[in-house]
Amino acid sequence: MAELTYRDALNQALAEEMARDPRVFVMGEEVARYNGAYKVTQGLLDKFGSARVVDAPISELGFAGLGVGAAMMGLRPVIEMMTWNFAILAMDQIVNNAAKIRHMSGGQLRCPIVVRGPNGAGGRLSSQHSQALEANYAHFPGLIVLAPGTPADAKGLLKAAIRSDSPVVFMEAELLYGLKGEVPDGEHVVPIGKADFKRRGDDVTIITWSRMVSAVVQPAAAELEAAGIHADVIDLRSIKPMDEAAVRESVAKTNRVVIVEEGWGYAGFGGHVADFIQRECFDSLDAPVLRVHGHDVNMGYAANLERLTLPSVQRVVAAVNQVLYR
Amino acid sequence: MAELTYRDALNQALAEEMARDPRVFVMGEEVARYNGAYKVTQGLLDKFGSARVVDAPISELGFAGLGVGAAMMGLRPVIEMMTWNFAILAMDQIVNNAAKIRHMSGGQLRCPIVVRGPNGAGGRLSSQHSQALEANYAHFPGLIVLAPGTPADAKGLLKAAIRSDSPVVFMEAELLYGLKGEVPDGEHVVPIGKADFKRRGDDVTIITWSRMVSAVVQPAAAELEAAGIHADVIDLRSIKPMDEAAVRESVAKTNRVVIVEEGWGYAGFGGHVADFIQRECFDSLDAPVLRVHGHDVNMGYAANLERLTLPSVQRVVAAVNQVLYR
Amino acid sequence: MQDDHVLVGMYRKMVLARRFEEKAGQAYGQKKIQGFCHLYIGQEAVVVGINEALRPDDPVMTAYRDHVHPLVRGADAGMLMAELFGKDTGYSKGKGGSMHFFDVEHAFYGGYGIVGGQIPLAAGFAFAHKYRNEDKVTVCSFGDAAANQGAFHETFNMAAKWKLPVLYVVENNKYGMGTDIARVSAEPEIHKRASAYNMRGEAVDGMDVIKVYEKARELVAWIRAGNGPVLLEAFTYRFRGHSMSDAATYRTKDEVELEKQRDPITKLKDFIVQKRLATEAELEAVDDAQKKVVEQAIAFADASAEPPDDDVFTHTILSSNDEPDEKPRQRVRGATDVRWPDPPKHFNVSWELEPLPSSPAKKGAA
Amino acid sequence: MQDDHVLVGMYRKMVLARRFEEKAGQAYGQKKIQGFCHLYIGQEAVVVGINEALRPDDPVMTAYRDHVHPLVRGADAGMLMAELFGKDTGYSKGKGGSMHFFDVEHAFYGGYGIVGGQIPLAAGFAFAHKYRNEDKVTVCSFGDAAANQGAFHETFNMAAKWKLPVLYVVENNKYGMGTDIARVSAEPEIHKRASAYNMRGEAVDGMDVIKVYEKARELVAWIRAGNGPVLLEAFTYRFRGHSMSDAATYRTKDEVELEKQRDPITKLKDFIVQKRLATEAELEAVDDAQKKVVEQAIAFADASAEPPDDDVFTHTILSSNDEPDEKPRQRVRGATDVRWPDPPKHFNVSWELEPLPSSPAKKGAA
Ligand SMILES: Cc1ncc(C[n+]2csc(CCOP(=O)(O)OP(=O)(O)O)c2C)c(N)n1
Ligand SMILES: Cc1ncc(C[n+]2csc(CCOP(=O)(O)OP(=O)(O)O)c2C)c(N)n1
Ligand SMILES: [Mg+2]
Ligand SMILES: [Mg+2]
Repeated sequence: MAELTYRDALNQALAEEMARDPRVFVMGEEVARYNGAYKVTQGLLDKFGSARVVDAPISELGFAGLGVGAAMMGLRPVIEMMTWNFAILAMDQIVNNAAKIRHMSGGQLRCPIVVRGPNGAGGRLSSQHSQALEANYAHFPGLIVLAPGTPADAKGLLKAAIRSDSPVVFMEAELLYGLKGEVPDGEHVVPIGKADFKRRGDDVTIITWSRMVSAVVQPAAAELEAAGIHADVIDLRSIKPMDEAAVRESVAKTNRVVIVEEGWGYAGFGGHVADFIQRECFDSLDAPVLRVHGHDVNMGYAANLERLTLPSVQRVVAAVNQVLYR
Repeated sequence: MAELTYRDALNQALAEEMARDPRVFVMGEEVARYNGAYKVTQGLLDKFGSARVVDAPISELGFAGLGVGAAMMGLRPVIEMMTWNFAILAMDQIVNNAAKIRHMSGGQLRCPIVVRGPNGAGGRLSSQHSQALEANYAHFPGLIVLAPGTPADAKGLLKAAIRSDSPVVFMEAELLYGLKGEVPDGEHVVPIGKADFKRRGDDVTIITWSRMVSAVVQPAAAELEAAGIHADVIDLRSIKPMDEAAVRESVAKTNRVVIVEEGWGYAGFGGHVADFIQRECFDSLDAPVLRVHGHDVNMGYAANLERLTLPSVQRVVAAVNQVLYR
Repeated sequence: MQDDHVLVGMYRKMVLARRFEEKAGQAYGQKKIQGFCHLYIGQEAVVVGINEALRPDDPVMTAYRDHVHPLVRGADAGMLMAELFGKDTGYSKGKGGSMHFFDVEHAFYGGYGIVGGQIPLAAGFAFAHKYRNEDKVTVCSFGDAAANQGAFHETFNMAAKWKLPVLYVVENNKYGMGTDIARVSAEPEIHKRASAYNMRGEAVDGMDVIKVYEKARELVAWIRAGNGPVLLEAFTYRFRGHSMSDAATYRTKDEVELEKQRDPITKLKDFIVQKRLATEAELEAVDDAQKKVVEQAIAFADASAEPPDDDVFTHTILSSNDEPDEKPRQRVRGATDVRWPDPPKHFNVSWELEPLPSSPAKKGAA
Repeated sequence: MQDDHVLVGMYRKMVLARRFEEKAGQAYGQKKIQGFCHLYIGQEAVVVGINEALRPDDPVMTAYRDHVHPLVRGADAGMLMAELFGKDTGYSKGKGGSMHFFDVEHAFYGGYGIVGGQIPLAAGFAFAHKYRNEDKVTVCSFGDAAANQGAFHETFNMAAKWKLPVLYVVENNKYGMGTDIARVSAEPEIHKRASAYNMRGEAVDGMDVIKVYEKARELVAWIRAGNGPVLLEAFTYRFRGHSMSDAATYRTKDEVELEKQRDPITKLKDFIVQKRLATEAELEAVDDAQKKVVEQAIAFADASAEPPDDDVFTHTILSSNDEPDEKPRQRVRGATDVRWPDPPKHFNVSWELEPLPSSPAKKGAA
């Protein structure tokens, strides 16, 4: 067990999986000689050579599709998108090919690809560069969608993703790359579809994922704790499939839920979670499920506009107080 | 008032708006000489000439972006996507440019574009051609999303869309083009953001939109009526903005809700509606909000697979019975 | 190239293809086939000529006009027809239908419905082969109109830069749906676009199977030798509409009639007979045999059952990595001779995709 | 072209640009500017030379390296700086920041962050002008690496086919972020790709503002005359890293030093002095004046307030069609002379984009 940054945890996962399996290769913009726009692929070119760590042109649609084809031929591509904002250009290959190959071929083929990169706001980057897009991919059958919030999960889930024979959309967060945490050495694989209880409490369930775990929910839960309110904090980690059992179990106990996500509320993934809970835990609920999410607006560049658009500790605390009718 | 098909109602809206305003032009694949892949643009080339009805190459990203630029320069483009499945290739231009121009420019510019075409299953077309994608677009701030379910709304909403100074994603349905209905002549503009009560009843609220209105919900409601169950049927028509007042009003009365959509359930738009209801009408609900949606699978070509994947009258009736605890 | 055997073999395949497509067209009229259905009638020389130049393990893929590509590689005609009928005995268990044929056993990798969407996949195949140091050549067809997709541009740049072993074949049948390619393409001769990537581009008369075969043989050898990708443009023509619902009124009768005089099957037949490589009677026997194959295919498809209802939920995503792949001929016909690709899990990557510059001061000022 | 006035004017603009960017770089170091910030230092000759060949109402757009494009068109330096500082007095009220400058008054239409994303927009601008029978020429810049985006291909095909009046300028500064364009582009001389669309492609030394101006004047006139689009490649170099966070270690010091010897400002200065169009002293006065402009810009931005918190909710979508457009200089400076585009609502579309074929039998067999 070592203390690593989220970035280095991802790097370790890549290096270990590449060493373990020659079929794994990494392709994306600036991943090789530049060692990654966010340095996630640091040192990989030197270790594994230019066929396994490939600098691509700025052709997201093209190299995503190339990855899908390579996966169909038995390789295990890890395609880095510099950010998920740019991957919208590649979405057709991800949702129309990767997600459908097995089905269209009637089970003859599989597509073990991972498409990964940072998702969400990066810090004063304005609207085109600050989008959290997990809901869009979670909507498509045929894809697994992961969004780790800690260094340990970053490593463990990326290893699981690379080993998955189904295609995985892997969403990191630029503002998490510097986050430090304990990361198990070596063979640390986090199962897909398992949530993680970050904190146990009986008063309220707070469900979240990715950057919101450490940036907003944990500080809010600490503040609530100090005020005598004990929260069950669930880090979903896996957006699709979602750990329904963990959610059920917690809601049955607390009867009150707040869902926190960085992205927009309208047709956001939190709505899916809320719908699940109201449907499956209807009789347990003592209050409506509330949501804290990024406002449904384009992100402004100005410091105050960005800060006010994103979820905050206060908004989470307020929502918890509201579901507790305090 | 004349009886028209949904197709001809759209055609009428286009012809009327083009006659009214020279800034309106239509561009897309096969829209001009071929008169439209689904004949929605029939006759327009003859009436308006080749600069106003333009056959584009198969370059969805390119001509969607061209439309955005033309809109910024003061024209009012109507960009036809042969289907929304193909528009995934153009999504970047729709969500990163059209939806953000006004914001990025700090209000200096507006982008009065309509991107329209059929959405959802077309009848035995397998997975790449059978996707209902409204949730994906509804998620992005900056866009209006419309999905008419009747010929009258097709005309009235398309006219409203063309006159809107904000960008509109306009989702038709291939299987609706032949649907007939009464359509008001001339100046018939349906306001954006207003739902339509298709049927009034006190026992249950059924919320739906687009093809599900006539294909599944109306027959189900008739069947329920015969069994003595009276449904309030809400056709949202406008996915974003959504008519929250209509939903509130109905739920306050019926206390039970079923949401019906053609697309996938996971992170689907119905989840958003369910979340809204559980949050805003919590005390009115006597049962969990249930959803009937396309199964979360890729669409098969075989007749039985397609039929079983899509929502059916029986599934709606069963869900209504369930919320009524019958 | 005057190899009787090859010529008669190609003749047989073209006739099989023609008969298959005609019957599929009829079955569509009878509503046994529904949805979209794009026939290849008129274009047979392209696929047959190229296929003849390939090894059986060279992967092939194309767009939605995909019935003939697997058929001439040896796919089971009955199981292809069953797929068109949406039956359980189809190659994709009725999930794919007309646009999504897949026969991995015969290295046919689909059948894609998004115009241009298969172009990057083929580069990925070729990447994998180079990566594993295999000498396969991937062949990827697409239509003239697909050449205006961004995927064409992005992929060709990578394929050329990385010298990927792939033969791109643009089947230029002059139209994309109802639109004459010259109306929407600033460069209607697609192979000329290869120069934008410093890539080899060639053209061939796609109505002449011998010319296609010879050109393909040359190019496939060149690619297999490690020279990089090629864009081959085959000028051809579809005798029918774009799909079953297209009356094709955008073309004049005269135009179509003139093109039909270049029917690739008649042309090869005349050549074979003239050169006395086979007699008319021998060729008629070939014709009859193909008709039977197709009739049996129809009968097989007719007699087959729909997929089980529970198949709605299978194959969208793997239940686990242990879920086996479906081997259609084994499943349906009980075949025991199905070869299935089994790429190595352990190997050495010796490819230097981009050798490092020897010195850091790699370039002076321009 | 030996027009003192023009040359000294271009000198002034290049110096203004350089000083503005240097100060922006400093302000970034002081965290007054955050996020991404891409400087144009070294490339000034491209934007200044082209701008000089344009009418004030010819629309201009570019990627995220966009500070200088509006500045040399006459945008208010203080309001540009305020946008960088995220202040209410910025052109976009602090919503856009460095990557999204917009100054409609001076026909500068953005500032786009998705590589290649502005390329189709410019074709739409040109389409609108042709549609309304206006003789404006749209200018759209992008980087060398953007030429590998599908949008480049799809748009160029349409622009060429429809003869749209647009000048595309590829600012080839040899790198896309850390990647030498020759490493990822099978054709590193981007203008050569124009031939794939039967479109005019040209190259120019982008470190020589006089050459750029002369070439642009020729091309703009050619485009305005209705001959269709042109791709102009300006070979240039950025003296700084890709953005403020890039140390640019992928380039050798030697390389950068050599390039700096081609500094476009020094070059023009030497020329002017040599030809005695102005004295060193006169040019120094110009320098000083620009420094002052930029100092005042900084002071203005510093003194400005953040946007009101409620602005979070404005301008994502129009509240109604009646919502007025923001006119930044009027709002911020109270200017009463703001020209604002007011395209006609009623006009006749006389453009025949694609004349109908005279006879239905428009083509014979090929
Ligand atoms: C991205 C995309 N856009 C549009 C379509 C609809 N469409 C299907 S086939 C076709 C024409 C393609 O023509 P071409 O590439 O020449 O192939 P051909 O049909 O002639 O073989 C079109 C527009 C599609 N399937 N995908
Ligand atoms: C579609 C997309 N992919 C990736 C990026 C990240 N990115 C920003 S600038 C850049 C390099 C662009 O280089 P070039 O086009 O040559 O312009 P330059 O910065 O040299 O002016 C990259 C990869 C992006 N913004 N958009
Ligand atoms: Mg074609
Ligand atoms: Mg560059």
